[in-house]
Amino acid sequence: MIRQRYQSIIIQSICSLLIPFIQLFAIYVILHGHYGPGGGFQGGVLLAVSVLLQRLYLGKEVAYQKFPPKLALALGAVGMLIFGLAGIVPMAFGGSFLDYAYLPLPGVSGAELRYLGILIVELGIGLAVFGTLVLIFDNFIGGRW
Amino acid sequence: MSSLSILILAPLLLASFLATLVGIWRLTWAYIITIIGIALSLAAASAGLFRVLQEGTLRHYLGGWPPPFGIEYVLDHLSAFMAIIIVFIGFVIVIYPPGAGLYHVPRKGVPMYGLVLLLISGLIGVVVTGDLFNLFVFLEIYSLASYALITLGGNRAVVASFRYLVLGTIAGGFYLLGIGFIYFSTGTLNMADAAQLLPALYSSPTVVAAAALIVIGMGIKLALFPLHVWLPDAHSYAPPVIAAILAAVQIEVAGYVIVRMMLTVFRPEYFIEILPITSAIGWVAAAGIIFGSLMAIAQKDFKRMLAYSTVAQVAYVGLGIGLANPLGLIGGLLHILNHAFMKSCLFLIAGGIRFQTGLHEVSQFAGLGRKMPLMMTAFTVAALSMVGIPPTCGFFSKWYLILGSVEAGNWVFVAVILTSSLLTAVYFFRILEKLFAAPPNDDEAVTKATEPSPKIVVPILVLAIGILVLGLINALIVTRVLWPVVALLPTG
Amino acid sequence: MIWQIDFWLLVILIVAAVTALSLHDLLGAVAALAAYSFFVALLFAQMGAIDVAFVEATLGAGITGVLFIIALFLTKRRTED
Amino acid sequence: METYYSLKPLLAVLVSLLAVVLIVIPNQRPNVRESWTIMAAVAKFTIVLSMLPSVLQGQYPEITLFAISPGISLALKVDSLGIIFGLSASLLWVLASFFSIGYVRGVPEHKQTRYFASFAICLSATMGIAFAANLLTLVVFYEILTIATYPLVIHKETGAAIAAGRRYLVYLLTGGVALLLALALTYQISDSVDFRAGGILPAGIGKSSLILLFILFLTSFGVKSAIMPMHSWLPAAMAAPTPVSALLHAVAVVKAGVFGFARIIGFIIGPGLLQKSGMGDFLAALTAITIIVASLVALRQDNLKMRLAYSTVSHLSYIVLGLALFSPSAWIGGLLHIVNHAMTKITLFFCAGAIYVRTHCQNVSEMNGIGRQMPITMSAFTLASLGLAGIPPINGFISKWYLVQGTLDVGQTIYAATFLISGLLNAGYLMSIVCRAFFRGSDKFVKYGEVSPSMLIPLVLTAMFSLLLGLFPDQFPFLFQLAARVASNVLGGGGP
Amino acid sequence: MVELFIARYVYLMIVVLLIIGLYGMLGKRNLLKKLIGMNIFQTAIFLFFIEGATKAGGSVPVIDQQLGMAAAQYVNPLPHVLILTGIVVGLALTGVALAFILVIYRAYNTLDDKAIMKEMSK
Amino acid sequence: MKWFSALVMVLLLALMLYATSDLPDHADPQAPANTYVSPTYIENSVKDTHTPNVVTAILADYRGYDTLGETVVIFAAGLACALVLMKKAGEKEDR
Repeated sequence: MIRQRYQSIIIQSICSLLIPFIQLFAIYVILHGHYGPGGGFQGGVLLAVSVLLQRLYLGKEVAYQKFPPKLALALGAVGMLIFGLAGIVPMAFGGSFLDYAYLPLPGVSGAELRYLGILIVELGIGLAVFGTLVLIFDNFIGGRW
Repeated sequence: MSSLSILILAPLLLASFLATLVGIWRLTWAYIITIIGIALSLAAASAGLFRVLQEGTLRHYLGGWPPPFGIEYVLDHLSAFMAIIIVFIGFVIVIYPPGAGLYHVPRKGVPMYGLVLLLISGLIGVVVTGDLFNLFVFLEIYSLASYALITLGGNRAVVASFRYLVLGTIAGGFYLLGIGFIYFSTGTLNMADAAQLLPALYSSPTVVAAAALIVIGMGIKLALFPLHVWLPDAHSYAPPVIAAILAAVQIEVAGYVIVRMMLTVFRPEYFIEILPITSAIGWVAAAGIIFGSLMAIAQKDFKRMLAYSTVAQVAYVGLGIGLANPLGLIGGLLHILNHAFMKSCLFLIAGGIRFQTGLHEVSQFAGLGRKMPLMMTAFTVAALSMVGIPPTCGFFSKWYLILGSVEAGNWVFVAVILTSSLLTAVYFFRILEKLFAAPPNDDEAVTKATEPSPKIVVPILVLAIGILVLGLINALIVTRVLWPVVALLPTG
Repeated sequence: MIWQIDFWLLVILIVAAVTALSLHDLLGAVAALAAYSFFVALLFAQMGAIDVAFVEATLGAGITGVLFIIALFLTKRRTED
Repeated sequence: METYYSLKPLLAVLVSLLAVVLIVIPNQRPNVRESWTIMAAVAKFTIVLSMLPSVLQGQYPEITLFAISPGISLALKVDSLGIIFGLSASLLWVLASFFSIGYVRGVPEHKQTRYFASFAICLSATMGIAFAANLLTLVVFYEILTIATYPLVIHKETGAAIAAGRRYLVYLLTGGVALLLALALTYQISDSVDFRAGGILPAGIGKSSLILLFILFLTSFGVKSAIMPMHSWLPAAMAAPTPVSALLHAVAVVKAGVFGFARIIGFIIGPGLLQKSGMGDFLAALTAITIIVASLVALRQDNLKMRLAYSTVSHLSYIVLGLALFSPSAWIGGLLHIVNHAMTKITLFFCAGAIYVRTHCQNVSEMNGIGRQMPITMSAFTLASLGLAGIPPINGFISKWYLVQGTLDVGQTIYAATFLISGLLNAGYLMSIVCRAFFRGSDKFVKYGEVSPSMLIPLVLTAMFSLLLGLFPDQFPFLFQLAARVASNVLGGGGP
Repeated sequence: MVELFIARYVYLMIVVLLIIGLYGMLGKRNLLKKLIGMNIFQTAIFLFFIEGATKAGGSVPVIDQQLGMAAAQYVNPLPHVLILTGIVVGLALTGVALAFILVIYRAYNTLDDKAIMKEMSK
Repeated sequence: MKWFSALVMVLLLALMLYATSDLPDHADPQAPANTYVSPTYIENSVKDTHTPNVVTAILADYRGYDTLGETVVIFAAGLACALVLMKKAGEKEDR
């Protein structure tokens, strides 16, 4: 379906300009989740969209070199691992599963620690969603490993 | 507070992430991690069962937030019982060689191990959670994983899986609506908390509809007749290992949810007296038992026959729920355990036969009994257990179900159970006759057949021995594990 | 909170849903579905659930639509029902 | 009547299961395999015999293994009734093992490992039935027996054998589910399934549930003891090899059914309740009809084994009729007939097997003059025939005597007449064979001689036993003692 | 009457949507149409939850220091969380189902349920 | 099939109408859902987690485990798509 580079130079340049901004916005959305609408899911989706856009205008071959499909799966798994570890690490320090108050971060405690815990988890979610959506997309357009 | 309940689940989840990650580069490592993860989980589940037997219910507040604000994990007798069945069957499934268990191993097995682990962890999550919505999430996890795994059986399996997905989504949607009604009536999602608040609202149409929606949704998942339409295709086209775990534990988990709703969230009296839910389930299940058995007799393909047999066997669980007295429910719950062992054993045997000879139709099996004595002995044990011959475990679930039906004075159920024993005997002895007595056909597949490698035979034998052992120790299971579960039910 | 907004949005939703199901051109149906999702997102926002609205707009209307369209390109566009 | 803890009942059951393992392992070496069979048989008989003295003194060995269902244990107890059955079955296994070896090598049969293994399982199950201390244990072993017999029935793997196997399964599994339901009902009604002389059902039980329970028991045990109209599997199952027919269809399987009746009538329902509800009369009538009809049918059979099968059908009903009369003498007669019929009938089957191995001849009409070629075999046959017909010096006479006496005790002369008529019919269908064998000439059998000793000796031994039991009943007082004690316990309402 | 209508109409319309979705899943033969129906069905359930979370006079559940922390000031946030989960689950299901559709089309060259059945029974 | 699905829909319609008849009114502040558990989140989220967005606080902390499950769902979907659509060796690149 998406074989080669999209031929129109306008679209190419607009997309290549747009992508960093989308990614920046995505990261903002992830980090801003504490204060307003946003968070891991939305940010992850936006990140994925940026990569999808790249796939679309660069064509599969080039885009796969820039962002290999394996990396998507790896990122997804890493995101899940971050989330899982955020759950399991507090248990090693005497808390419940996902009890951020027991995260072993020196210098912060109580609500601050929970704040950070939420941030970590949101990052994990973002990575996982990002990786997984790119993975789904790659598989749909017939990607190879 | 005890972390054992989450420790059953956490290794599975972490192992699935890790297995996916390392599987991108080295498939062997993924396999090793899978086995380690599930072994750890098995250890935790065993420890959990022992702790529960000694100390009673174990609770774990996830995130440290007490219910009803946070999510609670509850490991009581029922969930510990289910958890150990699930993990044990999962363990056997995982150590069964993929070459025999799947028709073709994906070129890179990366997603497969992860999905198998997610399937098992989803089932565990449903079983140990004490939160209504959390249950939904894990329900979807295991459903999604099973949809995907069924497709390993080829193109037909994909179609079957798609239909299962559509129906499964309806089931999930109904469940979600049901808990929505409960939530908006009570304001809580915690099961124990809802159980406190619901009695005041029992006459409310909303709560009635919630109960009905949840039971219908779970009835679809449980493949309760006439909602079973997805099951025969899905289970017969799925590769044997996957069919084994689906038939053995995946659908029974839906039965668990109904039991949980009946015992914990709503009071049993509500399901029995105020709403005629249990008797409806019972009658539907009775019809399903007969229907499934008859359809199984009509099948030529071995796995398809097993799939229809699952429709019948799962209805035994439904019948146990329908009886709603202690002995009947014990029979139903015990049948979950027994059926898990019997059906997974049979599906693994189907896989072994197909791997070794390429045969899948019953009529072609003539003469295999001599060629694969060990496998066929295991098959005989499992078949006898399905028929309900003592001292195999299958006898005892029927025994309790009959006791329950007699106690309830429900002679139709008694007749159904007894009739279905005979019908089951028809379709299993037909195969036994073929295997051992019929003149072997000259098919090259049969004449050249040999006993498969120990890797295939050992898991099957473990299950077959398990069938016998469970039969002998069933009193222990019933008195120690299941009596506390059904103690809530009204007797007589 | 003006109830008429909710009401008309819901009416639009029903129209969009029926359209999505009745169109014989699948691309049109998918477009109707995307519109439906978008209006659902609007309704969510109107009901005070901005987070959900955001997710519905990105996931429901965005990604789902994209996936549907890819699937459409790889299969058939017309249908008998 | 005391019980004491002993491992022996368990050993008696397990020894043949152990033999199964040992039989299966040396798959390709017949001698090793068969020596295991013999050793297990001898060991089993020794164990059972060693329990006899204490049982005679009223000390019952008992072992409770573990709870198999809450409140019900898997328990074995050797009481007077059980040891009668156990003793005869285990003794005859020894002889049948020797005979089997001769038979399977003489024919020769295929799949001998499966054959011997199933045989051993059957005997385990039979011992379990004999020594079961409660109904659930009995049911467990009963079903095992049903299933383990199936491979023996279909052993020949011909179309007829498979059809017979199907019929066997249909009948026996139906009986099995009826038994399961009866078990559940019993448990529900009386909260216990332990055997107790005089019955465990509460006296206040409703009549309809009593009748239902009885009908269920009648279906389940009636199938196995081939009471008409549930008998048709037994003649069909004669498709099995002859030693199987001999042991299983004269001793183990069908006698398990009869033994089940003894347990049900005496130890579960209780004679009192049965009599009161009229079900006893019903059972007696049914069995009386079976006796006569089966004898008549037997007369018309040309196939020797079929003729013997119908004879078995008839004689099983003797025993059940005896049990259903509720008179001590009839009970004693019935219980003695378990042993006596086993001895004589197994002799007849052995003879049929010997004839088959030697001449491949199955039909009575072809047996003219065979007596001159196989004199020992046919002498034993004659002896056993006389015994079955109830001619005095042979053991069959004794049990029949008591049975008739029992009918007269309770004033049921019609049943006395039944026994006498059936005796005549017996003589008719069996002695006609003897006549053909000895007094009709034929040159067909000139070249045949006697069978090999491993077959000949067992059949001579069983014939001699029949004769000894008949000639010197005083030398075997324990049988009478045991039967009399069971009768007095059950009917007198005494202890266990 | 109008009061009652205002109090109830959202539920009614959501039920209508639910039924439309269910019709799409069960009554339509084209697999993609079934999926569209599935999306409508799920969204109707989500709407039901969000509708239940509304509160007269409640605002967006982001704590505003000026508004204070009184619970009555904000709409109920819990259903929002549940529905976030629900939407993601719905996307996951749709994605997987679309993947199935691609495979089915490759194998049978049609998306019509009946035609596929016919092909399969061959 | 047609009449069956029609029947199912009619039954569901009846059930839903029956059920909704007793639900709390639209936007009722006194509804149980609005008064029982959720106020605690609103009142405590800033104190407990320093997160003004209550939805995020619930999503990632109070009910973080649900979110783990939800992320696992989408992860599973990714794996499922990979499993279903993964090309076997030697297969054509595209349709």
